[in-house]
Amino acid sequence: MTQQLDLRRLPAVGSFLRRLSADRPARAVYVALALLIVVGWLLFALDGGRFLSQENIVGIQQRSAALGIVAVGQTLVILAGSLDLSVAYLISLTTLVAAETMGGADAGVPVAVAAVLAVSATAGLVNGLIVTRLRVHAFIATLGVALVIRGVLDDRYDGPAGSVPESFQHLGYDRVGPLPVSALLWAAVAASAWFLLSRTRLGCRIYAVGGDAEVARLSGVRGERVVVAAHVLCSLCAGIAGLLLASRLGAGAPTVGTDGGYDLESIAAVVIGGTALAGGRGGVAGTVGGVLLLAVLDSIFNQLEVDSFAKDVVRGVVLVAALAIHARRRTA
Amino acid sequence: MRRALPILVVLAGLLAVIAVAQPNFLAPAALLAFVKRAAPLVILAAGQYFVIVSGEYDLSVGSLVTAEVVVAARLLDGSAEATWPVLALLVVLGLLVGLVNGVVTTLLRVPSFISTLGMLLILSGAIFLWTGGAPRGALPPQFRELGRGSLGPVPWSVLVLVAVAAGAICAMRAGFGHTLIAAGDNDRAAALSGVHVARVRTVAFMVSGLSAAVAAILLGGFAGVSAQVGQGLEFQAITAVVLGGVALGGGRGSVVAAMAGAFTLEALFTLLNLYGVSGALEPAVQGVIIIAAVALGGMSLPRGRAAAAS
Amino acid sequence: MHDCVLKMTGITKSFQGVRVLDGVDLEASAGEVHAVVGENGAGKSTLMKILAGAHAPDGGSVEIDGRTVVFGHPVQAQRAGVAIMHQELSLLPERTVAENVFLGREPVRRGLVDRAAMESATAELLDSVGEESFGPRDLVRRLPVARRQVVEIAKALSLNARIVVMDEPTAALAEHEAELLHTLVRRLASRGIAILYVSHRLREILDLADRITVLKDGSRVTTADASTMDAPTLVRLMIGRELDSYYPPRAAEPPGPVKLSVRGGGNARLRGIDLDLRAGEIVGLAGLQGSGRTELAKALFGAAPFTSGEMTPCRPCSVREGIAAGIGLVTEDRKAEGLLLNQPVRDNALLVTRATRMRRPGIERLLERVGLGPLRPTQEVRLLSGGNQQKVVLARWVAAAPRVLLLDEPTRGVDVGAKAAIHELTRELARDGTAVLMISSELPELIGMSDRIVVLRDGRIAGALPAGSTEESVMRLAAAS
Amino acid sequence: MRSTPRRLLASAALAVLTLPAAACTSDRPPPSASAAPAGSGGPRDDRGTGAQSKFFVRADYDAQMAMRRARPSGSPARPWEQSIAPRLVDTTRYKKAPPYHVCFSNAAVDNPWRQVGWKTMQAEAALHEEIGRLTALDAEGKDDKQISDIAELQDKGCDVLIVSPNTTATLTPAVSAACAKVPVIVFDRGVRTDCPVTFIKPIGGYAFGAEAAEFLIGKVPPGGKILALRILPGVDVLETRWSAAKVAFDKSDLDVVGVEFTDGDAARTKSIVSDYIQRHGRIDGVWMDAGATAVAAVEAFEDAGLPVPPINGEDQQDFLKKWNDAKLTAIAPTYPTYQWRTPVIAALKILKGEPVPKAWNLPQPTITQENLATYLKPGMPPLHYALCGCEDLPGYPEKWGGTS
Repeated sequence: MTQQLDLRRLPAVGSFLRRLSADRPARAVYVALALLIVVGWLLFALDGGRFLSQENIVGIQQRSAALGIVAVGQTLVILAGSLDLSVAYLISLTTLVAAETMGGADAGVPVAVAAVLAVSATAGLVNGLIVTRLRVHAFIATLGVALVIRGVLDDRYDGPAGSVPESFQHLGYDRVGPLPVSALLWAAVAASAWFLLSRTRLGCRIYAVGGDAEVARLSGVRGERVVVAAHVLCSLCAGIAGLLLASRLGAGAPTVGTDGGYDLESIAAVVIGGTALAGGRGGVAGTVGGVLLLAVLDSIFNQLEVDSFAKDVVRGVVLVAALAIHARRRTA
Repeated sequence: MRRALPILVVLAGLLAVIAVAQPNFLAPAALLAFVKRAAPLVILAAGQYFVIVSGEYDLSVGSLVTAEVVVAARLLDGSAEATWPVLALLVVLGLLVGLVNGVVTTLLRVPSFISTLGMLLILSGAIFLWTGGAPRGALPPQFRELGRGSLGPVPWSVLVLVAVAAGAICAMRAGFGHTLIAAGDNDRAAALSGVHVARVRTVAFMVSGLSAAVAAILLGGFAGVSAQVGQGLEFQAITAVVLGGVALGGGRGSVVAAMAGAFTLEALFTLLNLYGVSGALEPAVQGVIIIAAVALGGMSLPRGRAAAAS
Repeated sequence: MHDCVLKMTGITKSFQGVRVLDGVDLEASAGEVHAVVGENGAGKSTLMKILAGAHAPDGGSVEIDGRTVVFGHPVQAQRAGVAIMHQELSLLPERTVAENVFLGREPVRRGLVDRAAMESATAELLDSVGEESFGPRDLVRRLPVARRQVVEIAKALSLNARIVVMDEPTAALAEHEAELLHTLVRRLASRGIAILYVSHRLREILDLADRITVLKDGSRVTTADASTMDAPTLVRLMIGRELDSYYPPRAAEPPGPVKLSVRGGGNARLRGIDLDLRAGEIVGLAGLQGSGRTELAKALFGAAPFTSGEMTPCRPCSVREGIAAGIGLVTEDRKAEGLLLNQPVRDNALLVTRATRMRRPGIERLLERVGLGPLRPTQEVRLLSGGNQQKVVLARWVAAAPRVLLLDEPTRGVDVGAKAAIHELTRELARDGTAVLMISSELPELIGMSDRIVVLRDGRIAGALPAGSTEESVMRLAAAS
Repeated sequence: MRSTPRRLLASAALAVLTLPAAACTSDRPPPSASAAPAGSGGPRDDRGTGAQSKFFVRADYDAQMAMRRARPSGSPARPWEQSIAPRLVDTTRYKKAPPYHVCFSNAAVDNPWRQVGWKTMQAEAALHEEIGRLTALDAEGKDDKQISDIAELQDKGCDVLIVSPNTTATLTPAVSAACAKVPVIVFDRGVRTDCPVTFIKPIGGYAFGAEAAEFLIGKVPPGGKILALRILPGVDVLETRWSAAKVAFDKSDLDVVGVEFTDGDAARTKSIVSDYIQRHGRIDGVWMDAGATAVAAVEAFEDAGLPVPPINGEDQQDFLKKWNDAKLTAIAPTYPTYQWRTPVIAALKILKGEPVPKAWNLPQPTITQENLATYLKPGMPPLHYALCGCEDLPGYPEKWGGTS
């Protein structure tokens, strides 16, 4: 009978897609992405390139993997009604932890991965506890933690350090057909986060706490734990991105996170994907779309050899326009 | 004033510690030099305060400062004649950027974190697109007088700071200030009492833009044209304001406290430098102190309110 | 009816020294619809909140199925089988129906949320209450308000609640929507659930309830079978006192010129409003919750303007135009729409005059005028008592010397002394030539204060009554259908 | 009301927190990046220059010191084609018929030096008809993006790949991978592989740092107080400059009173110099690892009403103009932007099968009082680099932001 009910209420076709985008706002970003791909294809054709060439597709994936992983983590904290500005420095720190622990030896890889995850989980825990226990606004709390990590970096490192064994570099460079391993890693992280949000209690509670902390409390949800968990998961994502970058770079680099602008760019990708900055609405599907949108934009910029300053202008306009459109759709 | 008391106590303490390490610090000349150095950040913090107390953020001030300096250099190109018109233009540019920030935030309902982040990207890109990647031209001595010169023993920038501070305090005491705080505290109630919430918030962004213009004139004057002049100033300004006990989310805190917060931050830099915590560990100490300050500030608030603010 | 599920005995509760409940007894049996009625401030909501674990009682005991229970948190009450449907719905609009129903108790299989189980269980729950217009995967945001209540009910059912508390469930519903809800309530009762039903709509109570408990001033007046009751009796029991004499005397002179006039005013919630407010006159606006009283006040003020019809001095007024034309509104929800909680008294009291750049009166004299003379203007408003907070809001409008003042529940949550002061002030303003429209759910107050009473029902004006009308006549107009 | 004492308490706590934070860090050994303690009471080693940078490589240092005295081959009028002690490698296997598709992976164009260089390279490429197309990707200072860019360029049908790496260590794997497919030319910063056909660079950072330090040692009387200003730690090309200067200062009688990081920020530089003037009464010489903020340092002395001590800058016009106008005792070692022309020239040589030096060391002129006038170019923007070698290129000076 239940089956019948489901069939009656939801057409079987599209039900999977619909569930995938439990965050409906994600649709807008995919429409935009599709349009951009068409535009890109046209521009490439005019410019004498092939947009859908394997190289370009691989390039788009390679460029978006690290940002994508961080943005997935950022999605979790933003959905929970918080924010993380410390990811960029944390990424730098974790590349160094990874490369130094490995020290170029294969044997070091498992230890290094464990160390990176431990370091990043600790950072997330600290972020989460400062936000919930000390009740410091997430903006200031994570900015403060970012400064602390920066101090550690400045104090201990003055350039790339450590080295990553060949075996670990497969993570950053290998690919399966048109799919780079890094993109598969990103896909795995995104899928896990999607799974977490839609299929675990923690996921449901992240939405609840971000949506209305009081309603969540009345339903017996312990909001503080949820926020801390979201911060830990976000930092773990930053740690994974750090591992990926370490494997790409072959070493740890104290500025790779900030050079990449992973803090503000990940937030931008999340909100372009339709997740509300205030929390409680949105999801990973939108974020993946947001990251891909930025990556396709980059790919077009690359093909047209656009000046980096013009890129910034376009990115700024895209960001504001995307949010204005989301705001309109909300009220319409 | 009462709300500014805690941060003033901290500031006095820091200045005392600096004076212990460097006894001549409290001499008028050294103190004036300190105020002169702090002036741009204090002015930016005052501007940022208006935005924060109305319940928003302005992340665009740093790149606006850079843009202003670069525009001035390119337009003036080392010649003095156009100094006054260009100064006026910089002020207009600052107001205009604030206006756009405000309109996008209030009318298009884009969260200010994002609208001003977008503005940051647009400004830093557009300005170098215009100058071809690096600053061009130069700032003539006449332009630089405000940031570099002094009237008798008192640097011009200190006088500008005094004027800005007086203006900010007056504005906050006037009807505008009260409606601004009202909008930040409870925008619904304010709107139902006849406050034009969108307008006062937009004006707050314009004040912030204006403060960035003034800070740019002082910074450009102090050190000349550079592409890095505004880097990171937005976070410093926000930090200073929050350090002054002003709550993110709006409606709480005074402009005097925000400016005192900026002085405190500058004093902290000086102190760390003086004790040899130069470079490396400075950010770490800064980070810990900011979190601690805000956490302690939050302790005196009732539970519910502080939880809502996070 | 013999299966007593709930037994509350001698419940006592005070807030800041004011006794809100005084030894109240209440019991409910399985399968019973037990209505709790009383005027505003009679203590109904507090009693229900104690039952739901949101407040702890100062004295008395709660027994469920014969066992004494003590709740420290709403979740404990839920576990014990008590579900409450709040006046303000506690749902997450961005989540699906199923997610809301199972929030905090998501079914888990092998460590994962079993969505299929959750959705099919929700579907069954919806089915069992005959709900077909939406499914478990729909977003709550997309549902009309009436349907959201069904979600709350489904949630209560999913808790296997033995006792369901419904606090004014039909307040925001139109007539036909309320009918649907009644069907639902009966169905729940037929499953053996005890339902505590709080409502102001007497007719619906008489139709729906098996037993009725009447509260007055924090005490129980009676509990009786609904079949033995009729509306006049109920009203008499609820009010149960002579019209108090402490209301300030009405104006001696006839009202002055029309200060505000509406003809055929309508919008999404209102239809065909014809209304004149005259200088020196206090018009009482009566109506059940959800009848459109607040909406009318906001339409007159310009916060949610009329979209059709004619209005002078301006139509459609924006808030600022309204204020400029001399219209003021004291909102119903003081905290959300009235006060700047973190600001001092002075800034709150001068907000309107500052925002509209009117000439400002001296703060001392202003506070004196509204009876806040001894208060320091620098004191933060959030630290004041409810009565003083309300006086601060009033001061804001007194400062603006409005020609028309709209008061939406001006004495809600205010102690007796402050109430009298507010009444006095209101009459004084009228005497000085202000046209006053006063909304109140407390009929004695409305009747005591008003020179004329306009009754609203379902967004329309149901009729007008002269000064000194009886509560029964007002109720009859307001509740008739 | 109740909150006031608590706030005071909070402030007091904050003050207490601040003190030990400052106090307990004051006796730390200076951080590895050799930032010397600035406080007069702080501990310091004999020279105040701190520990030697871990970037210091003795052999490279010695090689560069030798090159400073060497005579480059080729025409002195075209220094970008000159090379010092070239060891030519055969390139006939790369020989191809034009038109050529030249690809360039650029680390960034985020500072004036790279801006001038990039414009110079574009102009150089435009000179040659054999170059059918120049495809350039800007990594915007991101290592990860540059790695992707290099991979992407390999598939764009490039005949030769020029790389200006963002960092040395991290770009090595990507460059190694590219070597297998196309001839690679690396310039400015190197990579840790010798697979590129040629690596182009001026003599290098040690030479820069030593040149400036030796000038100060010559001009400042013994015992004079030197302030060393560095942009930021950890950048190899800058670390080498300081480490060579440190070697020189350690051997001298000069007292290095401070080594400070300026972040390349003019305002910060000026503040730091003012602080040192105030703290030490006078500063007798200023060493800088880059010229961008030299003018700000000079102004700090001017604003304090003091004569400007011997100082070094770089070949940026604002410094040269200041030097000339204020009659400074100064020197400007350079890291010439004309090196951006060389990779294009090298690319053509390689594709034509002509031999190129494996390590193409360009001469690295120093601007002194004697030749200052030749490098002073009124009409060029203040941040223009005099040694762009671009004066003979089409579009000069407008393309570089100047006026003729």
